[in-house]
Amino acid sequence: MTGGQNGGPPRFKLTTPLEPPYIATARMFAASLARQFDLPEDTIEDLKLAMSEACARAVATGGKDGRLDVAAERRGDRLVFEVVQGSGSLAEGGEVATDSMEAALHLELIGALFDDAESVAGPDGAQVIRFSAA
Amino acid sequence: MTGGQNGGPPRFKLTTPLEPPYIATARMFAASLARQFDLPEDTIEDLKLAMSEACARAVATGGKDGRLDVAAERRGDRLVFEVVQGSGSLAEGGEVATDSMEAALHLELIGALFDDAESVAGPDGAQVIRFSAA
Amino acid sequence: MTESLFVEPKERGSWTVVDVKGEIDLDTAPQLKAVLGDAIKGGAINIAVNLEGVEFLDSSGLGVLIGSLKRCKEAGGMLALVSPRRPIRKVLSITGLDKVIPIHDTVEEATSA
Amino acid sequence: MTESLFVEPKERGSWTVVDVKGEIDLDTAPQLKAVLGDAIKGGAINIAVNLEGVEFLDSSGLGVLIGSLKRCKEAGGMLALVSPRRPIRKVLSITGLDKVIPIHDTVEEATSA
Ligand SMILES: Nc1ncnc2c1ncn2[C@@H]1O[C@H](COP(=O)(O)OP(=O)(O)O)[C@@H](O)[C@H]1O
Ligand SMILES: Nc1ncnc2c1ncn2[C@@H]1O[C@H](COP(=O)(O)OP(=O)(O)O)[C@@H](O)[C@H]1O
Repeated sequence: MTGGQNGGPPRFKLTTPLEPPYIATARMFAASLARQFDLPEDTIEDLKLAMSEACARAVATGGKDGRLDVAAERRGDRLVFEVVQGSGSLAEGGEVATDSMEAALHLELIGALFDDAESVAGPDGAQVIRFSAA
Repeated sequence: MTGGQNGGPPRFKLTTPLEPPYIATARMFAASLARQFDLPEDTIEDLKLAMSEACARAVATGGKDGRLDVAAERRGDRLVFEVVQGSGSLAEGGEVATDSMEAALHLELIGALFDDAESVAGPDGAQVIRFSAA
Repeated sequence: MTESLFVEPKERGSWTVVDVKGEIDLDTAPQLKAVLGDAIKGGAINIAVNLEGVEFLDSSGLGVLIGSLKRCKEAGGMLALVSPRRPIRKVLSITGLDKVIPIHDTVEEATSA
Repeated sequence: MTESLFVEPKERGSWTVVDVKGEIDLDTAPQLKAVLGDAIKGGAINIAVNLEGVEFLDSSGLGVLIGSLKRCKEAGGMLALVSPRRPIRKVLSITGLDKVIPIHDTVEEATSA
């Protein structure tokens, strides 16, 4: 997801420390943008859940540079979200103990909520979870 | 306000297109962080108002690179916010017509709400409105 | 817009009551301006703006209220506010607008003034 | 934490009712885990988790509920959920947990089961 003044439409970004309290901030970020784009309330709830799972997984995989990085962009009639993941294995889990069932659930839930959900390599090599809603 | 992994405590950043709908997103960003830091509800309301005024002024002054840039950081027991301003005069106002009374009110209100409110030159030359709460 | 700003003018004797909801900022203030402007164009001279459902209001909203107050006064009428929440009372007080625009606790009180 | 997660266990016959409020995620799930764990350590074997006041719940919360269900069952008891909101019903259904954990509309229904 590139963009901004010189590369396509303006994009949205949120950065916080990679810590559990700010997962709520990321949910609010997603919900706020979704409201601006007039997405239905049910879809907003799905986005909050997918965002929460993607952020929990970012924490569990160690994230990148100690930051939780979330981006969003409008593409046509869709609102696309991206959450930067770490390269740590879920089993390692950093400081935050993540039970293996929960770890598996993160991606499963995101995929169940959004058909186009994918885990891709971002421009700088970091793994990114991407999903979109309309 | 510098920081991050290599320069002090982790910081918070929000970037959106420089457009009125996303002022609400900036307010919720401020409110969400303030809640995580356990600030009192009255202070959270003051922060929302100051943030809204600083963002409205960013829009009125043309902002920077078409983006609304908000940062926050914890410094000791205070939560510090910064909102990047444009170099445009308020009278010009870009596309968004800003009545002159309102324009004067932005800074006046922020100053009335937060004693330490200031308008300073940021590291890259951009003007920044800064205020903090505890 | 953030919250749908539902606005519904209704008549109460010589007063027009406008119920406002949601958050009023640079983005949504133009909607409030349009509704109050339409009411004034439609002949309303005494307008009670019911802020009970307003969760947020900044200087953009104050600008609309002041502008509409002016137009009501020019027409020989008045503009009053009803039941602003605490944070909104505070911004009205900081700016001194609470001395310029009457504030009432209920619509009844405002429209029987 | 985002929303204060107010949790208050109370007795209803052979059931312990735990009222939960706020948002349950990776940040706040440990609090829920602690409260349910304390109830179980205190002798509760049948626990009704009242989710009526819960605005959000993700897999971190589901993990706590499943873990607590297991512990209740091991003690010869049961764990039931009361009045989850629609989005929470959805996540329970997506994960198939609605087939594993009984869901009731009211505390009365849950505790008289
Ligand atoms: N991906 C995006 N993210 C955020 N804002 C966008 C995005 N794309 C467009 N916008 C904003 O929405 C407004 C309208 O967008 P655009 O699609 O270019 O025109 P229109 O919706 O009128 O066809 C513009 O002001 C633009 O800044
Ligand atoms: N400016 C800041 N912004 C956001 N989070 C911070 C900031 N400073 C510290 N933190 C986070 O808060 C936690 C505790 O911060 P710190 O002040 O270093 O320790 P403590 O509060 O235990 O004295 C750390 O995990 C750190 O990442």
